[in-house]
Amino acid sequence: MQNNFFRLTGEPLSEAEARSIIQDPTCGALVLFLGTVRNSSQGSMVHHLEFEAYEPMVFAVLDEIANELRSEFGVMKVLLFHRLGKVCVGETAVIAAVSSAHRLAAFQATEKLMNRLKQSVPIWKKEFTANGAIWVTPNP
Amino acid sequence: MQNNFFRLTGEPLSEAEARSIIQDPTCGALVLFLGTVRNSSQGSMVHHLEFEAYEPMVFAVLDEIANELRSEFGVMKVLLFHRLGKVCVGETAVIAAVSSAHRLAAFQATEKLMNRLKQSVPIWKKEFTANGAIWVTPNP
Amino acid sequence: MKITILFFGVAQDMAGVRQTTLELQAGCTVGGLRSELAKLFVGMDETLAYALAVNEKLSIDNQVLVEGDVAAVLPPVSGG
Amino acid sequence: MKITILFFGVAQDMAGVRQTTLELQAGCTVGGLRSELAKLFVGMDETLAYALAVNEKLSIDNQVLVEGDVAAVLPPVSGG
Repeated sequence: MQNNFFRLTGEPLSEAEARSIIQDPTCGALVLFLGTVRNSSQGSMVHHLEFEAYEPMVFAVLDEIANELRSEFGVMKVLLFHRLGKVCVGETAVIAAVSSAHRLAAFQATEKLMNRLKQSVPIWKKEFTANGAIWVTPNP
Repeated sequence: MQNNFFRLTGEPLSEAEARSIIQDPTCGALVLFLGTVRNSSQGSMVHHLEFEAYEPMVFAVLDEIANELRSEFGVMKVLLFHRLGKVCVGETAVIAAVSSAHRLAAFQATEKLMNRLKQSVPIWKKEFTANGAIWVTPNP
Repeated sequence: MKITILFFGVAQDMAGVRQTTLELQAGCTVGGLRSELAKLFVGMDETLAYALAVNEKLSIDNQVLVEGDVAAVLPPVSGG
Repeated sequence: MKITILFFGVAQDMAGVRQTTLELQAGCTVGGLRSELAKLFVGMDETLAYALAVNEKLSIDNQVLVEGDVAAVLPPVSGG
Protein backbone atom coordinates (compact mmCIF):
# COMPACT_ATOMS: atom_id res chain seq x y z
CA MET A 1 0.00 0.00 0.00
CA GLN A 2 1.72 3.16 -1.19
CA ASN A 3 0.27 5.31 1.61
CA ASN A 4 1.95 3.26 4.35
CA PHE A 5 5.47 4.17 5.43
CA PHE A 6 7.07 1.80 7.92
CA ARG A 7 10.72 1.58 8.88
CA LEU A 8 12.87 -0.26 11.43
CA THR A 9 16.31 1.26 11.63
CA GLY A 10 19.44 1.69 13.70
CA GLU A 11 19.77 5.27 12.48
CA PRO A 12 18.41 8.43 14.15
CA LEU A 13 14.82 9.32 13.25
CA SER A 14 13.93 12.67 11.69
CA GLU A 15 10.61 14.38 12.33
CA ALA A 16 11.29 16.63 9.32
CA GLU A 17 11.58 13.60 7.06
CA ALA A 18 8.42 12.06 8.55
CA ARG A 19 6.54 15.28 7.97
CA SER A 20 7.63 15.58 4.34
CA ILE A 21 6.62 11.96 3.70
CA ILE A 22 3.08 12.23 5.10
CA GLN A 23 2.31 15.65 3.64
CA ASP A 24 -0.41 15.65 1.00
CA PRO A 25 -2.13 18.53 -0.81
CA THR A 26 -5.58 17.23 0.19
CA CYS A 27 -4.62 17.03 3.87
CA GLY A 28 -4.90 19.99 6.20
CA ALA A 29 -3.86 18.08 9.31
CA LEU A 30 -0.63 16.28 10.14
CA VAL A 31 -0.11 14.77 13.59
CA LEU A 32 3.30 13.51 14.64
CA PHE A 33 3.99 11.61 17.84
CA LEU A 34 7.59 11.30 18.99
CA GLY A 35 8.46 8.84 21.72
CA THR A 36 11.76 9.83 23.29
CA VAL A 37 13.88 8.04 25.86
CA ARG A 38 13.36 9.47 29.34
CA ASN A 39 16.15 9.77 31.87
CA SER A 40 14.34 7.71 34.49
CA SER A 41 11.97 4.77 34.73
CA GLN A 42 10.18 3.83 37.94
CA GLY A 43 12.75 5.72 39.96
CA SER A 44 15.86 4.27 38.31
CA MET A 45 18.23 6.37 36.19
CA VAL A 46 18.05 5.11 32.62
CA HIS A 47 21.32 4.87 30.76
CA HIS A 48 20.00 3.65 27.42
CA LEU A 49 17.48 1.29 25.83
CA GLU A 50 17.85 -1.51 23.34
CA PHE A 51 15.08 -2.58 20.98
CA GLU A 52 14.68 -5.75 19.00
CA ALA A 53 11.92 -6.77 16.62
CA TYR A 54 10.60 -9.73 14.69
CA GLU A 55 10.96 -7.71 11.55
CA PRO A 56 8.77 -9.48 8.96
CA MET A 57 5.87 -9.69 11.42
CA VAL A 58 6.25 -6.03 12.34
CA PHE A 59 5.53 -4.96 8.79
CA ALA A 60 2.61 -7.37 8.38
CA VAL A 61 0.98 -6.24 11.63
CA LEU A 62 1.52 -2.55 10.80
CA ASP A 63 -0.15 -3.02 7.41
CA GLU A 64 -3.21 -4.44 9.18
CA ILE A 65 -3.25 -1.57 11.68
CA ALA A 66 -2.99 1.03 8.90
CA ASN A 67 -5.93 -0.57 7.10
CA GLU A 68 -7.95 -0.37 10.33
CA LEU A 69 -7.07 3.30 10.77
CA ARG A 70 -7.95 4.13 7.20
CA SER A 71 -11.36 2.47 7.38
CA GLU A 72 -12.17 3.78 10.86
CA PHE A 73 -10.95 7.38 10.49
CA GLY A 74 -10.58 7.95 6.74
CA VAL A 75 -6.99 9.09 7.11
CA MET A 76 -4.59 9.39 4.19
CA LYS A 77 -0.98 8.49 4.98
CA VAL A 78 0.23 6.43 7.92
CA LEU A 79 3.85 6.36 9.04
CA LEU A 80 5.67 4.46 11.74
CA PHE A 81 9.42 4.61 12.19
CA HIS A 82 10.97 2.64 15.05
CA ARG A 83 14.57 2.41 16.17
CA LEU A 84 16.29 -0.94 16.69
CA GLY A 85 19.39 -1.58 18.79
CA LYS A 86 20.78 0.94 21.25
CA VAL A 87 18.92 4.23 21.80
CA CYS A 88 20.25 6.80 24.26
CA VAL A 89 18.42 9.15 26.64
CA GLY A 90 16.86 12.05 24.73
CA GLU A 91 16.85 10.21 21.41
CA THR A 92 13.65 9.47 19.52
CA ALA A 93 12.76 5.77 19.71
CA VAL A 94 9.58 6.01 17.65
CA ILE A 95 7.78 8.40 15.31
CA ALA A 96 4.12 7.80 14.49
CA ALA A 97 2.54 10.18 12.00
CA VAL A 98 -0.75 10.47 10.15
CA SER A 99 -2.12 12.91 7.59
CA SER A 100 -5.80 13.61 7.11
CA ALA A 101 -8.15 16.18 5.63
CA HIS A 102 -9.20 17.29 9.12
CA ARG A 103 -7.55 17.33 12.49
CA LEU A 104 -9.83 15.18 14.65
CA ALA A 105 -9.24 12.10 12.49
CA ALA A 106 -5.49 12.73 12.46
CA PHE A 107 -5.34 12.98 16.27
CA GLN A 108 -7.50 9.90 16.83
CA ALA A 109 -5.65 7.78 14.29
CA THR A 110 -2.19 8.70 15.61
CA GLU A 111 -3.24 7.95 19.18
CA LYS A 112 -4.71 4.59 18.14
CA LEU A 113 -1.60 3.77 16.10
CA MET A 114 0.51 4.23 19.23
CA ASN A 115 -1.90 2.17 21.34
CA ARG A 116 -1.85 -0.66 18.81
CA LEU A 117 1.94 -0.46 18.55
CA LYS A 118 2.20 -1.03 22.28
CA GLN A 119 -0.35 -3.84 22.26
CA SER A 120 0.49 -5.97 19.29
CA VAL A 121 3.54 -5.03 17.21
CA PRO A 122 6.38 -7.51 17.90
CA ILE A 123 9.02 -5.13 19.24
CA TRP A 124 10.72 -5.53 22.62
CA LYS A 125 12.56 -3.03 24.79
CA LYS A 126 15.40 -3.69 27.21
CA GLU A 127 16.16 -0.99 29.77
CA PHE A 128 19.72 -0.43 30.94
CA THR A 129 19.62 1.35 34.29
CA ALA A 130 21.91 1.77 37.28
CA ASN A 131 20.19 -1.35 38.67
CA GLY A 132 21.02 -3.53 35.66
CA ALA A 133 19.36 -4.48 32.40
CA ILE A 134 15.82 -5.83 32.15
CA TRP A 135 13.37 -6.61 29.40
CA VAL A 136 10.43 -4.31 29.94
CA THR A 137 7.13 -5.92 30.81
CA PRO A 138 4.14 -3.93 29.58
CA ASN A 139 1.81 -2.57 32.22
CA PRO A 140 -1.16 -4.87 32.71
CA MET B 1 6.18 31.26 32.04
CA GLN B 2 9.38 29.80 30.65
CA ASN B 3 7.67 26.61 29.44
CA ASN B 4 5.39 28.47 27.01
CA PHE B 5 6.63 29.11 23.48
CA PHE B 6 4.38 31.27 21.33
CA ARG B 7 5.23 32.96 18.05
CA LEU B 8 3.43 34.91 15.33
CA THR B 9 5.58 35.21 12.25
CA GLY B 10 5.66 35.85 8.52
CA GLU B 11 8.44 33.26 8.12
CA PRO B 12 8.06 29.54 7.36
CA LEU B 13 7.51 27.30 10.40
CA SER B 14 9.86 24.43 11.22
CA GLU B 15 8.66 21.24 12.91
CA ALA B 16 12.30 20.41 13.68
CA GLU B 17 12.71 23.67 15.60
CA ALA B 18 9.40 23.10 17.42
CA ARG B 19 10.51 19.62 18.40
CA SER B 20 13.86 20.77 19.74
CA ILE B 21 12.16 23.50 21.78
CA ILE B 22 9.62 21.25 23.51
CA GLN B 23 11.99 18.36 24.14
CA ASP B 24 12.71 17.72 27.81
CA PRO B 25 14.66 14.89 29.51
CA THR B 26 11.71 14.11 31.80
CA CYS B 27 9.29 13.84 28.87
CA GLY B 28 8.83 10.63 26.92
CA ALA B 29 6.05 11.99 24.70
CA LEU B 30 6.06 14.83 22.21
CA VAL B 31 2.99 15.50 20.07
CA LEU B 32 3.16 17.94 17.17
CA PHE B 33 0.17 19.08 15.16
CA LEU B 34 0.82 20.79 11.83
CA GLY B 35 -2.00 22.62 10.10
CA THR B 36 -1.19 22.96 6.42
CA VAL B 37 -2.99 24.86 3.69
CA ARG B 38 -5.17 22.54 1.58
CA ASN B 39 -5.65 23.00 -2.14
CA SER B 40 -9.42 23.22 -1.88
CA SER B 41 -12.08 24.53 0.47
CA GLN B 42 -15.77 23.67 0.08
CA GLY B 43 -15.22 22.82 -3.57
CA SER B 44 -13.22 25.92 -4.52
CA MET B 45 -9.57 25.79 -5.53
CA VAL B 46 -7.57 27.63 -2.89
CA HIS B 47 -4.76 29.86 -4.14
CA HIS B 48 -3.46 31.07 -0.80
CA LEU B 49 -4.54 32.26 2.64
CA GLU B 50 -3.83 35.41 4.59
CA PHE B 51 -3.83 35.59 8.37
CA GLU B 52 -4.03 38.56 10.65
CA ALA B 53 -3.99 38.69 14.44
CA TYR B 54 -4.57 41.03 17.35
CA GLU B 55 -1.08 40.26 18.52
CA PRO B 56 -0.98 41.37 22.18
CA MET B 57 -4.26 39.56 22.90
CA VAL B 58 -3.04 36.41 21.14
CA PHE B 59 -0.19 36.06 23.60
CA ALA B 60 -2.37 36.80 26.64
CA VAL B 61 -5.02 34.27 25.59
CA LEU B 62 -2.40 31.62 24.79
CA ASP B 63 -0.85 32.06 28.24
CA GLU B 64 -4.25 31.36 29.79
CA ILE B 65 -4.78 28.30 27.60
CA ALA B 66 -1.35 26.91 28.47
CA ASN B 67 -2.11 27.31 32.17
CA GLU B 68 -5.36 25.40 31.66
CA LEU B 69 -3.54 22.60 29.83
CA ARG B 70 -0.89 22.36 32.48
CA SER B 71 -3.35 22.10 35.33
CA GLU B 72 -5.72 19.74 33.48
CA PHE B 73 -3.18 17.38 31.91
CA GLY B 74 0.07 17.97 33.81
CA VAL B 75 1.99 18.63 30.60
CA MET B 76 5.43 20.23 30.51
CA LYS B 77 6.08 22.52 27.54
CA VAL B 78 3.44 24.11 25.35
CA LEU B 79 4.24 25.61 21.95
CA LEU B 80 2.12 27.42 19.39
CA PHE B 81 3.60 28.97 16.26
CA HIS B 82 1.23 30.68 13.81
CA ARG B 83 1.93 32.31 10.48
CA LEU B 84 0.72 35.83 9.69
CA GLY B 85 0.25 37.32 6.24
CA LYS B 86 0.25 35.26 3.07
CA VAL B 87 0.56 31.46 3.33
CA CYS B 88 0.53 29.31 0.17
CA VAL B 89 -0.97 25.85 -0.47
CA GLY B 90 1.14 23.14 1.17
CA GLU B 91 2.75 25.51 3.66
CA THR B 92 2.33 25.07 7.40
CA ALA B 93 0.03 27.74 8.86
CA VAL B 94 0.23 26.54 12.45
CA ILE B 95 2.29 24.24 14.65
CA ALA B 96 0.93 23.19 18.05
CA ALA B 97 3.22 21.04 20.18
CA VAL B 98 3.22 19.68 23.72
CA SER B 99 5.68 17.60 25.72
CA SER B 100 4.69 15.38 28.61
CA ALA B 101 5.94 12.45 30.66
CA HIS B 102 3.36 10.16 29.03
CA ARG B 103 1.61 10.08 25.71
CA LEU B 104 -2.08 10.29 26.63
CA ALA B 105 -1.65 13.71 28.26
CA ALA B 106 0.38 14.96 25.31
CA PHE B 107 -2.27 13.89 22.80
CA GLN B 108 -5.16 15.33 24.82
CA ALA B 109 -3.41 18.62 25.51
CA THR B 110 -2.38 19.17 21.88
CA GLU B 111 -5.89 18.43 20.66
CA LYS B 112 -7.37 20.82 23.22
CA LEU B 113 -4.81 23.50 22.34
CA MET B 114 -5.97 23.35 18.72
CA ASN B 115 -9.65 23.41 19.74
CA ARG B 116 -9.07 26.44 21.94
CA LEU B 117 -7.04 28.15 19.21
CA LYS B 118 -9.99 27.83 16.87
CA GLN B 119 -12.49 29.02 19.49
CA SER B 120 -10.85 31.93 21.19
CA VAL B 121 -7.47 33.09 19.94
CA PRO B 122 -7.85 36.37 18.00
CA ILE B 123 -6.52 35.30 14.61
CA TRP B 124 -8.46 35.60 11.36
CA LYS B 125 -8.07 33.83 8.04
CA LYS B 126 -8.90 35.14 4.58
CA GLU B 127 -9.19 32.59 1.77
CA PHE B 128 -8.16 33.52 -1.74
CA THR B 129 -9.89 31.12 -4.16
CA ALA B 130 -10.89 31.11 -7.82
CA ASN B 131 -14.21 32.62 -6.62
CA GLY B 132 -12.60 35.60 -4.87
CA ALA B 133 -11.35 36.42 -1.39
CA ILE B 134 -13.43 35.93 1.75
CA TRP B 135 -12.84 36.10 5.48
CA VAL B 136 -13.51 32.63 6.79
CA THR B 137 -16.44 32.22 9.14
CA PRO B 138 -15.95 29.42 11.65
CA ASN B 139 -18.36 26.51 11.43
CA PRO B 140 -21.19 26.90 13.91
CA MET C 1 -13.98 61.85 24.51
CA LYS C 2 -11.86 60.14 21.87
CA ILE C 3 -11.79 56.35 21.57
CA THR C 4 -9.53 54.46 19.15
CA ILE C 5 -11.23 51.58 17.35
CA LEU C 6 -9.34 48.70 15.72
CA PHE C 7 -11.06 46.44 13.17
CA PHE C 8 -10.11 42.83 12.50
CA GLY C 9 -11.17 40.21 9.97
CA VAL C 10 -14.43 40.90 8.17
CA ALA C 11 -15.03 44.00 10.34
CA GLN C 12 -12.10 45.57 8.51
CA ASP C 13 -13.95 45.16 5.22
CA MET C 14 -17.12 46.67 6.75
CA ALA C 15 -15.28 49.65 8.20
CA GLY C 16 -13.08 50.08 5.14
CA VAL C 17 -10.15 50.86 7.46
CA ARG C 18 -8.01 49.00 10.01
CA GLN C 19 -8.32 51.70 12.60
CA THR C 20 -10.28 54.89 13.30
CA THR C 21 -11.03 57.34 16.11
CA LEU C 22 -14.55 58.02 17.34
CA GLU C 23 -15.73 60.96 19.40
CA LEU C 24 -18.13 59.58 22.03
CA GLN C 25 -20.05 61.21 24.87
CA ALA C 26 -18.42 60.94 28.29
CA GLY C 27 -19.86 57.96 30.16
CA CYS C 28 -20.53 55.98 27.01
CA THR C 29 -20.51 52.23 27.64
CA VAL C 30 -19.32 49.36 25.48
CA GLY C 31 -22.98 48.74 24.66
CA GLY C 32 -23.26 52.36 23.54
CA LEU C 33 -20.22 51.93 21.32
CA ARG C 34 -21.88 48.86 19.73
CA SER C 35 -24.94 50.98 18.82
CA GLU C 36 -22.67 53.63 17.36
CA LEU C 37 -20.78 51.09 15.25
CA ALA C 38 -24.06 49.60 13.96
CA LYS C 39 -25.09 53.07 12.77
CA LEU C 40 -21.75 53.84 11.12
CA PHE C 41 -20.92 50.55 9.36
CA VAL C 42 -23.24 48.30 7.36
CA GLY C 43 -23.29 44.78 8.82
CA MET C 44 -21.56 45.66 12.09
CA ASP C 45 -24.65 44.76 14.09
CA GLU C 46 -25.99 41.77 16.01
CA THR C 47 -25.71 39.63 12.84
CA LEU C 48 -21.89 39.73 13.17
CA ALA C 49 -21.71 38.42 16.78
CA TYR C 50 -18.40 40.17 17.42
CA ALA C 51 -16.61 40.59 20.72
CA LEU C 52 -15.29 43.98 21.83
CA ALA C 53 -11.96 44.14 23.59
CA VAL C 54 -11.03 47.30 25.50
CA ASN C 55 -7.32 47.83 26.08
CA GLU C 56 -6.62 44.23 25.03
CA LYS C 57 -9.12 42.66 27.42
CA LEU C 58 -12.55 41.27 26.54
CA SER C 59 -15.26 43.67 27.72
CA ILE C 60 -18.89 43.44 28.78
CA ASP C 61 -21.58 45.78 27.49
CA ASN C 62 -22.04 47.81 30.69
CA GLN C 63 -18.32 48.62 30.98
CA VAL C 64 -17.82 52.41 30.86
CA LEU C 65 -15.29 53.73 28.36
CA VAL C 66 -12.85 56.51 29.17
CA GLU C 67 -10.85 58.94 27.05
CA GLY C 68 -7.96 57.24 25.30
CA ASP C 69 -9.35 53.70 25.49
CA VAL C 70 -8.48 51.40 22.59
CA ALA C 71 -11.41 49.23 21.56
CA ALA C 72 -11.05 46.31 19.15
CA VAL C 73 -13.82 44.76 17.07
CA LEU C 74 -13.20 40.99 17.09
CA PRO C 75 -15.39 38.90 14.76
CA PRO C 76 -15.54 35.11 15.33
CA VAL C 77 -11.96 33.90 15.08
CA SER C 78 -10.71 31.57 12.35
CA GLY C 79 -7.05 30.83 13.03
CA GLY C 80 -5.36 27.49 12.57
CA MET D 1 10.84 -33.52 12.21
CA LYS D 2 12.98 -30.43 12.66
CA ILE D 3 11.43 -27.12 13.73
CA THR D 4 13.37 -23.86 13.99
CA ILE D 5 12.57 -21.81 17.09
CA LEU D 6 13.26 -18.07 17.38
CA PHE D 7 13.32 -16.37 20.80
CA PHE D 8 12.55 -12.69 21.38
CA GLY D 9 12.73 -10.38 24.38
CA VAL D 10 12.91 -12.07 27.75
CA ALA D 11 12.48 -15.49 26.10
CA GLN D 12 15.94 -14.99 24.65
CA ASP D 13 17.38 -14.72 28.15
CA MET D 14 15.49 -17.86 29.22
CA ALA D 15 16.67 -19.85 26.22
CA GLY D 16 20.18 -18.43 26.32
CA VAL D 17 20.14 -18.25 22.51
CA ARG D 18 18.33 -16.28 19.82
CA GLN D 19 17.54 -19.36 17.79
CA THR D 20 17.61 -23.16 18.05
CA THR D 21 16.35 -26.27 16.27
CA LEU D 22 14.13 -28.84 17.98
CA GLU D 23 13.43 -32.40 16.87
CA LEU D 24 9.71 -33.01 17.42
CA GLN D 25 7.49 -36.01 16.72
CA ALA D 26 5.53 -35.84 13.46
CA GLY D 27 2.05 -34.44 14.10
CA CYS D 28 3.16 -32.31 17.04
CA THR D 29 0.90 -29.31 17.56
CA VAL D 30 1.71 -25.78 18.71
CA GLY D 31 0.36 -26.81 22.12
CA GLY D 32 2.80 -29.72 22.12
CA LEU D 33 5.64 -27.36 21.32
CA ARG D 34 4.62 -25.19 24.29
CA SER D 35 4.90 -28.21 26.60
CA GLU D 36 8.31 -29.02 25.15
CA LEU D 37 9.54 -25.44 25.67
CA ALA D 38 8.31 -25.44 29.28
CA LYS D 39 10.38 -28.55 29.93
CA LEU D 40 13.49 -27.20 28.25
CA PHE D 41 13.64 -23.61 29.51
CA VAL D 42 13.01 -22.34 33.03
CA GLY D 43 10.23 -19.73 33.05
CA MET D 44 8.97 -20.44 29.53
CA ASP D 45 5.65 -21.65 30.84
CA GLU D 46 2.17 -20.26 31.43
CA THR D 47 3.63 -17.53 33.66
CA LEU D 48 5.17 -15.86 30.58
CA ALA D 49 1.94 -15.56 28.55
CA TYR D 50 3.79 -15.62 25.25
CA ALA D 51 2.35 -15.91 21.77
CA LEU D 52 3.73 -18.43 19.27
CA ALA D 53 4.00 -17.41 15.65
CA VAL D 54 4.50 -20.08 13.00
CA ASN D 55 6.02 -18.93 9.72
CA GLU D 56 5.41 -15.30 10.72
CA LYS D 57 1.72 -15.74 11.54
CA LEU D 58 0.15 -15.99 14.98
CA SER D 59 -0.83 -19.59 15.71
CA ILE D 60 -3.39 -21.40 17.83
CA ASP D 61 -2.54 -24.34 20.07
CA ASN D 62 -4.18 -27.05 17.94
CA GLN D 63 -2.31 -26.03 14.77
CA VAL D 64 -0.19 -28.97 13.53
CA LEU D 65 3.47 -28.26 12.85
CA VAL D 66 5.31 -29.61 9.83
CA GLU D 67 8.97 -30.21 9.03
CA GLY D 68 10.80 -26.94 8.36
CA ASP D 69 8.32 -24.66 10.17
CA VAL D 70 9.81 -21.62 11.86
CA ALA D 71 8.18 -20.93 15.23
CA ALA D 72 8.79 -17.71 17.15
CA VAL D 73 8.34 -17.21 20.89
CA LEU D 74 6.82 -13.74 21.34
CA PRO D 75 6.57 -12.45 24.92
CA PRO D 76 4.26 -9.48 25.61
CA VAL D 77 5.52 -6.66 23.37
CA SER D 78 7.02 -3.43 24.69
CA GLY D 79 7.84 -1.23 21.70
CA GLY D 80 7.37 2.52 21.56
